[in-house]
Amino acid sequence: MNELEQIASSLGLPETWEERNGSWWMAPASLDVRVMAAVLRSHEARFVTLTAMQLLPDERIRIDYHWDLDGRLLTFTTFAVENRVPSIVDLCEAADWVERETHENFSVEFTGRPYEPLLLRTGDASGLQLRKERS
Amino acid sequence: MNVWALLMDNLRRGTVTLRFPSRPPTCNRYRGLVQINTEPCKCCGICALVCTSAAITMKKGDGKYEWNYDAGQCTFCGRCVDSCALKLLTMDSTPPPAYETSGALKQSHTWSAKSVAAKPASAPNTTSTEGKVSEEVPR
Amino acid sequence: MNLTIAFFRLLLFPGLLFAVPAAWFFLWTERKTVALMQRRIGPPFLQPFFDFMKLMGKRVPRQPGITGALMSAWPVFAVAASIGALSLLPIFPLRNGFPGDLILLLALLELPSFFYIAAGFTSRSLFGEIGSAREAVLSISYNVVFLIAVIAIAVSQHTFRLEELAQSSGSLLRWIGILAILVCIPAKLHLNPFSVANAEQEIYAGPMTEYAGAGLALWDLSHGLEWVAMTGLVASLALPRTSHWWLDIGVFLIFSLSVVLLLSGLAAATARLTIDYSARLYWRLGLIVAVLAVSTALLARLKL
Amino acid sequence: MNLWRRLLCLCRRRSPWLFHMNAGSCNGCDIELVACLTPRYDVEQLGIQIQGSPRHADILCISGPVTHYTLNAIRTVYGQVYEPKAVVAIGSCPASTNVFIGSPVVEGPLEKHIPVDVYVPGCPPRPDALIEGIAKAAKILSDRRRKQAERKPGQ
Amino acid sequence: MSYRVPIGPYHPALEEPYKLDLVCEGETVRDADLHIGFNFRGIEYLAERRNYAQLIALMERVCGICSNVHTLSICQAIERLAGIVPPERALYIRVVMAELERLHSHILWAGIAGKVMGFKTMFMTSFELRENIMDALEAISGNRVNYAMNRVGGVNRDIEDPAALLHMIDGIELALNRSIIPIFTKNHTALSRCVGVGVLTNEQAHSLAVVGPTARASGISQDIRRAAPYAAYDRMSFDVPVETSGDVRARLVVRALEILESCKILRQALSTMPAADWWGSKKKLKVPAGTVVSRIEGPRGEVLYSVTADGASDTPKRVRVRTPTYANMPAIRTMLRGARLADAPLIQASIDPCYSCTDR
Repeated sequence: MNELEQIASSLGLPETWEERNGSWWMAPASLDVRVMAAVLRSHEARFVTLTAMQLLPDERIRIDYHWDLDGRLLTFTTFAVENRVPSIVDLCEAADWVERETHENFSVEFTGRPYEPLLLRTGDASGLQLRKERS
Repeated sequence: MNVWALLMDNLRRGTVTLRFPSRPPTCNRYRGLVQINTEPCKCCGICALVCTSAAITMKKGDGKYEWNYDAGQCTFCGRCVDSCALKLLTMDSTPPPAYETSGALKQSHTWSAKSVAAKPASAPNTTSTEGKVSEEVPR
Repeated sequence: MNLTIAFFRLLLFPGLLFAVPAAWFFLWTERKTVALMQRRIGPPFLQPFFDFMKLMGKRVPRQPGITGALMSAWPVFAVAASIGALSLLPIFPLRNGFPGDLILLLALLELPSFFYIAAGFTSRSLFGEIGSAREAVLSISYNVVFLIAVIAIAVSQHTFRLEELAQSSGSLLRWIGILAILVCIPAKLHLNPFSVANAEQEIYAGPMTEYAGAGLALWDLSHGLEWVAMTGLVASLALPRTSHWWLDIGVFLIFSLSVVLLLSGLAAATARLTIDYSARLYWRLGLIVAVLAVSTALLARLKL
Repeated sequence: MNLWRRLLCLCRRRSPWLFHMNAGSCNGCDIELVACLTPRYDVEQLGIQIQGSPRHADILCISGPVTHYTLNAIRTVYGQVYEPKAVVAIGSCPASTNVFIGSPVVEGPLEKHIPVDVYVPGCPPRPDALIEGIAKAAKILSDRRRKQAERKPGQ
Repeated sequence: MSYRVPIGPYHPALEEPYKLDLVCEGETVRDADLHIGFNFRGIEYLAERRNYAQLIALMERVCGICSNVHTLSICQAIERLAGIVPPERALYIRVVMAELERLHSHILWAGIAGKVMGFKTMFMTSFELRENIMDALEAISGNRVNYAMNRVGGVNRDIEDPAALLHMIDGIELALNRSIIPIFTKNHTALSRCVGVGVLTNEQAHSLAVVGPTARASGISQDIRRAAPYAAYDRMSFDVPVETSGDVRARLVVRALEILESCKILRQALSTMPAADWWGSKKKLKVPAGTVVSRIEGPRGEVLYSVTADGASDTPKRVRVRTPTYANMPAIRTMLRGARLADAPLIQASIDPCYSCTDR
């Protein structure tokens, strides 16, 4: 378990890990996504996916980063500051597709990366919005 | 066993194909078309609530209950049969027949609310399927 | 070889009237054998005929891009070439062919694959071009073995007349030549280890992708006729000549059928090879057969 | 000429070639159609073959709830299959968008876009039900005139 | 000169529509780019408008081959959120259904790989063998493909006669060891199509974060059933086959060994299954607010479900589905670089793609 504390300390986060429903959650007040990606890649963690959700209309989009550290599922919860999140594509190649899909579903701006339409959504303006205002 | 031995073995064991008109038997748990025994039904609507593809729709109006079932819309998942409290829905154990005009397998039953209140839940009698079920499976 | 006999052979016995049903029969045998080897029932007996007639009945609209005059001519040429090759086979009727008819037979056997390649390019579909390029590479590689084997047999018998070839007694070199021809047949007929040109999974139907209706029917027919022509060539080279003509035909049919069964078994037992692997295989095989055949032929020639 | 017409109709019924199109299906129906080729059902006994290109096919088998991105592909392929042709809708999805009812990306039942001849209900239908549907479509196909008047969708 | 070969939406080698544009020079592929989205049905959009009973039937239709994977994962997620523990026998039945589905999915893949390789006989033999499993599945659940076995808090049906199932499993294992595995791994023509084709090295597999048999064939020993056991997997003893060469043959061998492992697990599950009640909780489902993540090991790899509920309405607020093919598909581009055009369909089939899973 010390590896988890190691990660939390190297990220300089005051919060502690919380084990809930079989996986480890961390909801830091402010989190530099790129530092998180670099630290976890150095720990040989595997990037599983990121979940974007918007529970109430015109509320900030919440993004959960899921990582798999040899069997344990770690989830970092962050919020997109005015729809803008730094991209981690150059650090972790596996995040490419899911960032493009989240951009199309929630029009969240992943800064610092090129965009081609991932899912064949050329017709629709910015894809099928899962945002609450749209539906 | 290499490929040639497999081929010779196949030739020796003969074919396993079913000649066209005959079909493999279905077990009694097979989930085919949904049938309803309308007599004791109190139109609680749980089957319409549980149906994920809106195949079953119920209407209650001025003493009349109406139960509509569209086989084209149905996904044969069996949730309605399991969730019916009075166990009035059953599923055919034979595969539904192919049909040519859309909506051919639609079923709709209307019965008056009074008949339900008067008669206790007697033995399920033969259901009157007014809906047009397409003709016998062509052989 | 006057005109009437030529027409008789072209239209009646080894030609049209016998060849087309034989082609359908061979196609049916191949599909049925493969099916039975996979524990399936397989198609009914008249299936190739049904396929042919149904395709004839299709209404193919005249689109300039797809059904140009040249494009619909290729299958007709292919069928004609195969029937021409068939009529030259030294089987039943008056058997005095002309000197050098073996060379004409080889030419007519090569024409269908040439038309196949041309059809791929004229159909202007990308998959047609890829299929034709593959067919060209494949025909270069298997023709080396095929032509050398036939020439070696001809040289060892000092004759290019099919008639004398059919009569002469078997020698070791003759059997090696026949074996080499048998090895080339799967590539020529697009059978499974070398069904690279019309690889359904990779490039749709290769050169025949754009064909539909009558064109496709004729291509299937020419494929069947190639079956009959190749097995006929092998049978006429390998079989001893008997006195009665009907015995000849019976032995010819039985031998061709056994060749078909053998090749269908090979088709069922192997996966499809890639184009470069099969080309390498034939070139390696080709060199051995070439050296062997030419050297024995020359030795035989020098000794006499 | 009646004999020629009857012969053509017989051959059309005995050699129906299929082209399968997946219009956004969950591949349950596609695998059941592939299972029809296999030894236990073996559609080749009816002369049925699954062809690689729509030009070679007579019957167009479509499965899936016609998603927005496969709609124009369906229309073009329907045009590429030459007359006389038939359309078989496999499973409940093309008949009525099945469980995906209400999704903005699903373009509704197939009959809104191309005329459908035979519906095979089921999610997924069993391979033997599929073969029965295709055999029915082959029978319909054989009665069609060679010069098919272009049928309007939904007829 | 290089030209673009579109292995287009509708191609005989593809079971489902997706576009693979190959940039080739002659017969070798230089680069490939993928276009997906043809099977996009907006399931995550629909999931927010279905109540918990309908949600499970909807999630079953995400993919036709691994339908049980999706229902099991969503049921486990909701059970963790609502704090419901299914009865012991229901956990065992879930393990049996999951392994039966892995059996038929892997044998299906062996058949499709044989078909794409041009090896029609192995396609027919594999599917003939698979029919036995489909009959067993239909006998248990009533439908060959969508079993509708899982329910929040338990299962819908019981497995009445495990003896017939055990007999079928012995038949499957015998046939596999006798004909399918030896032929696929020793036949020269099949080997020439599989060895050294579509190689994914260990580093590439790590950086692309591939999952399931594709990762295990490139030397990454990763299996959610052992790392984070769910249902009754912690009471099963099985080992995880790993190959290191990372080509199509390695994936074939890994899947073949996994089939044999599944048979082993099925025998253990069926023999030690407790004879308790399997229906589970009867009271109405009450889902509190919160977010839960549940992962299981599907035939193609790790499936992740993230369910968020707000505790008030009876429909979930957000259901996120991350399917294994979504992680494996970008790896196709690296495998295709430098491959032969003839091998492109086989390489994209070797990761056992399921596009309806990818597009949701």
